[in-house]
Amino acid sequence: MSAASSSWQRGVVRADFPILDQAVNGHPLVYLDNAATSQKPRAVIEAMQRFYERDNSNVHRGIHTLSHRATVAYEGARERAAEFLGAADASEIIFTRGTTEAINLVANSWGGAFLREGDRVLLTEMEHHSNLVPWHLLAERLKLELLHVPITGDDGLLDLERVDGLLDAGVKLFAFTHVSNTLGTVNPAAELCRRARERGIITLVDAAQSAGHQPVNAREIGCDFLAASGHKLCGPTGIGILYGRRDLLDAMPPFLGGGEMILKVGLSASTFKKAPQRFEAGTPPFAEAVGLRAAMDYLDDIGREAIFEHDRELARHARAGLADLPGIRLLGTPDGAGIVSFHFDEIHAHDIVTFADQAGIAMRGGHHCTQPLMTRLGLDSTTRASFYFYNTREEADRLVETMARIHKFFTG
Amino acid sequence: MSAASSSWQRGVVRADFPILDQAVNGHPLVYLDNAATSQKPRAVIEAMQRFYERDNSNVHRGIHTLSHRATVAYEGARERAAEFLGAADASEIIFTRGTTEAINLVANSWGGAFLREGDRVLLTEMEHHSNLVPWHLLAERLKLELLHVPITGDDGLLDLERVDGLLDAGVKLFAFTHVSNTLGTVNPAAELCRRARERGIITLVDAAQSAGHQPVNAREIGCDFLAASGHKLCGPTGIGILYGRRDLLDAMPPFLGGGEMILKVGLSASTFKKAPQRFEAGTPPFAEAVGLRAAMDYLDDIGREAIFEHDRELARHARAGLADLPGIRLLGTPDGAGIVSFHFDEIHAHDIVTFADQAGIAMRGGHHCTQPLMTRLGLDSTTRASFYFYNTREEADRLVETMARIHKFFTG
Amino acid sequence: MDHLSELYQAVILDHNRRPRNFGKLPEANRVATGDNPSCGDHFTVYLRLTDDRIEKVAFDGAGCAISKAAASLMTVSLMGKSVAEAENLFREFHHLVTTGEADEENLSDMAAFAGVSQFPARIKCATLAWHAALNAARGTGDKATTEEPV
Amino acid sequence: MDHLSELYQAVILDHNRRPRNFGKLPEANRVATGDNPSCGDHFTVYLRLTDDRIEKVAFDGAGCAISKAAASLMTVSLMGKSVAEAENLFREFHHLVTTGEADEENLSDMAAFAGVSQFPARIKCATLAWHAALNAARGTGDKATTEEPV
Ligand SMILES: Cc1ncc(COP(=O)(O)O)c(C=O)c1O
Ligand SMILES: Cc1ncc(COP(=O)(O)O)c(C=O)c1O
Repeated sequence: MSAASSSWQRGVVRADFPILDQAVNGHPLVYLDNAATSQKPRAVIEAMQRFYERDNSNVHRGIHTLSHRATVAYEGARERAAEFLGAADASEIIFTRGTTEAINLVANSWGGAFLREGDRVLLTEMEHHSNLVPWHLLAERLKLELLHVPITGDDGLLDLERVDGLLDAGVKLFAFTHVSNTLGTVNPAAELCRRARERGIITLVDAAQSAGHQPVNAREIGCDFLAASGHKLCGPTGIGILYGRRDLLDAMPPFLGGGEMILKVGLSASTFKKAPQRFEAGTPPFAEAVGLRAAMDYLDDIGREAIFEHDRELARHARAGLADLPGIRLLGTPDGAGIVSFHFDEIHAHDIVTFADQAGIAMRGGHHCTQPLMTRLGLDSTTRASFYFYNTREEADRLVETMARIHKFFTG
Repeated sequence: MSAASSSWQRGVVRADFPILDQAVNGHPLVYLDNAATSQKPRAVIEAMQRFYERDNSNVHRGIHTLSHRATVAYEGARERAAEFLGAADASEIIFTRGTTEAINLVANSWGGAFLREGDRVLLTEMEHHSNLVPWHLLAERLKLELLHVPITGDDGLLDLERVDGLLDAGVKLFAFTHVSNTLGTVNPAAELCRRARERGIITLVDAAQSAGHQPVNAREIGCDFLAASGHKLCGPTGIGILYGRRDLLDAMPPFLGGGEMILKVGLSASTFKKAPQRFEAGTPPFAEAVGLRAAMDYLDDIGREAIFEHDRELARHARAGLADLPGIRLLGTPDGAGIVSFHFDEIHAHDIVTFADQAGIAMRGGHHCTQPLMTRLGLDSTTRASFYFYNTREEADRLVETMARIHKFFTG
Repeated sequence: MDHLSELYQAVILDHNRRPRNFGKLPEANRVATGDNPSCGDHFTVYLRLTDDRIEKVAFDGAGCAISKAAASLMTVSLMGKSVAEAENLFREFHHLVTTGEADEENLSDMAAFAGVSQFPARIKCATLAWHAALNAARGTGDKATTEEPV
Repeated sequence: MDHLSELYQAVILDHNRRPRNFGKLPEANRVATGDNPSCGDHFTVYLRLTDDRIEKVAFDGAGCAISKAAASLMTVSLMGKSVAEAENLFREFHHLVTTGEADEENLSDMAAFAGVSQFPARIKCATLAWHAALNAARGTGDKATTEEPV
């Protein structure tokens, strides 16, 4: 591991996160709900604060000094995002509210223009609702058929042997998650995109769980679209990123209409700018872009390889400890990302989460916005611990001890 | 005027705005670009900072302590917004990215479900692109016809005598701006909504320019929908508000699909929650909601009546001074809001704005996202000064002096 | 762990482990379901209603300890009540779980749910089966979800 | 006001007030327009091109002092140039307005635009007519807008 990673393991990075330094229900906070949203380092909070205190002004439309500063900051964030996600050019980066809006943008704009009745869209059984519902809505409107790559079992791996056959069944678009938010499965995105590309099938990668946790390079993955959320990668809420291949974006009709995205507006018709402006109607989240940029700098300073190794090492450690508890059902594989999901036969996830919260541990229990996956696993809910680089081995130990106590409390 | 207003005139409120205390191009900043975006008081910046440092967690999905705090903060902001805009209930408030997304939501969801080929939508000649382009896109998709209430001339008033006739021409929806961002015209929203309501026509009020500048009460106005942007009312970017009458919202299909807005998701179909959740797919801008709430509190502490009087008083004062300059064409009426737009025969708005910026004055020149209005006025662009409660009479004087100097520079 | 033992009182743990009136009710003439979409809890409540009186009540489904015990204790307390009495009892129960204040005489064993008021995120759990039961009793046939305003 | 007098040099104010080659060109065989959607500036550039040489050039339209003077000075400098020379000249001009550094011999009067580099928001203005002219010369017929990548 790099020098950086060993220093953050000694707790240096924790000092960058004011929120971690608090007691919850009388215990030091152990924040293990990172798959829902990450915490923010001081550098991100202060970048936005500084922006509001010195440079705030609407972007693009103005030529006075503050407006110019704001525009430079906003477009600088776009360039940084292009680099962060491996886009060929900043014009391939569209700022959205988050992953959800990014996927809806593709479904509405690309899907609305290029899909026809009877066309098929391939998803997987492990998708987040945000990569299911937009396609449900589109399928209903256009009468599309949705197919799903199955998972192999509790290990939560995609059944790769089924992929080619499904792709060959007349599929036009293949949208899948890079990392499962429930199981931690890391899907072989480049391999999946290669198979789709060979067949001329457009791909969308939901990188909500990967972009801040491991190196993600859209060109290396070879996808056509990729979506991510700022708030899950140490950035603010209210901003997300859609990467889209330039030639695809240029061929797509607008998504929302409004200021900033037009060339000429008459009373009854309008013409539109090129990407990315075409897809950014209205005042964009420019202060959030400043925060997001600080977050990307912060993460790359630590190094996303190191983060990935750290997260999954904690997850493996927690897994090993949890495996000894009676009646536990561990989901996903030890090779996954820093996410551990599990189920106790006789204890409901909500009771576990409430109990853990009383011990200062923040976790999530429920379907994690993956109801079809739950159905597939025959479960209503799981309990999930999701790690990030500021979590420690001691925190993973506290998780295991607390789960042991809970088990005793409810069954003993 | 209230005690509050006299104290902020003595410069007390200025101290709340760190950004105003700076020199631009060697001169104290005079920020007169408030119609594009407002500046943020320390209370707003710090509310978000505090949230990120203590309570940050994703909303709704979690039951641990931080998640509960974040949910209470987010839903508390919704209740505050309901009060701020005169909604009957918090469930009538949907958080969007801004006015633009709010109008697109209505166009797509309500318009998509309830408008049919040949239906007519009434707009006005003074609309912002954000209240034009969504209707252009919808009109093209559904083959609607768009009508426009004309303005009477340079005074920029709606031709009220034409409204009834236009409404009677088979109009299903009437969408208009409360205050013109280019001219400062304050439209008689309640009267316009009354006329529409008598005919069973649905109304949408674009309150982007009014919500932070004067008391705005959706129930008193009697509109069906009302849209506003946080960043124009001392709040952060990345958040806006759509007010919608509960019974209308309940009948509307989803806009975007994703997490948070569903009841049940299967592999190929989903069912949806009621409003407002149905319209808030994905992680919402919850930290921004905390900032927005602080902004609403801040504004109502000062009092929106007082703000309105202050803004328009400065505009009247500036108008009176500018009127003496040779070759100037003043647009709008002295009875308008705190916005002054003007044009010099021989000097282009961009040259004026660049010159003013060198004197530390931030203004805007261009079409202000109202191209059809520009066409109607026979102009390519205007120069616009827009005031807010932290601006002073001295700043209005500096504007007038600087315009006099510019005029001499280019023509003398 | 004080709050916790208040939340998970012995009677709650007991009803969670051995829920009463659990299962279908073949002679039911009113049925309604209750869902909590955020955690997947789901219950069905079966009523035998005669002349506005609840003669028999049962439930099945799955959920957390709080929601299951609340459903179980509810079935015990509803047996033999009129619909109006059921509505009143729910009002008291709702008051209890939101404020922690109980009128113990009416609520009897259900007073054990006072601790829920310390856990605002769990109030939905305690009331889920109740919403279903009242929908069934009122004959509205609506599906209760925790997303509906209480 | 130092930066300002650098930006608005006498030659620029003069070309703004009395633009050269302003108006349509009836004998033009190439025409292209340039728009700046954010401020409404719009110009049309007319070229008479013979054997890859610009024999005549004119423009009309409306815009700010910078864009209008730049268009006017451009027409003067393009007269008689080959398309390749025009492309080179634009590269130098672009270098000038973005960096402030000039090779005065080629640019002659256009060196007055060095001050634009201090006003990044105005670079678009200075180059608008140039984009239209080059589109016309290349015969791509595209509409130039300031939104296109340079
Ligand atoms: C009247 C009016 N409507 C709509 C908008 C769009 O608001 P936003 O860009 O915040 O979506 C604006 C501001 O630019 C406006 O002035
Ligand atoms: C895999 C995955 N996709 C999509 C989303 C949606 O992201 P957001 O809510 O930020 O739009 C999430 C997070 O909730 C996720 O984990």
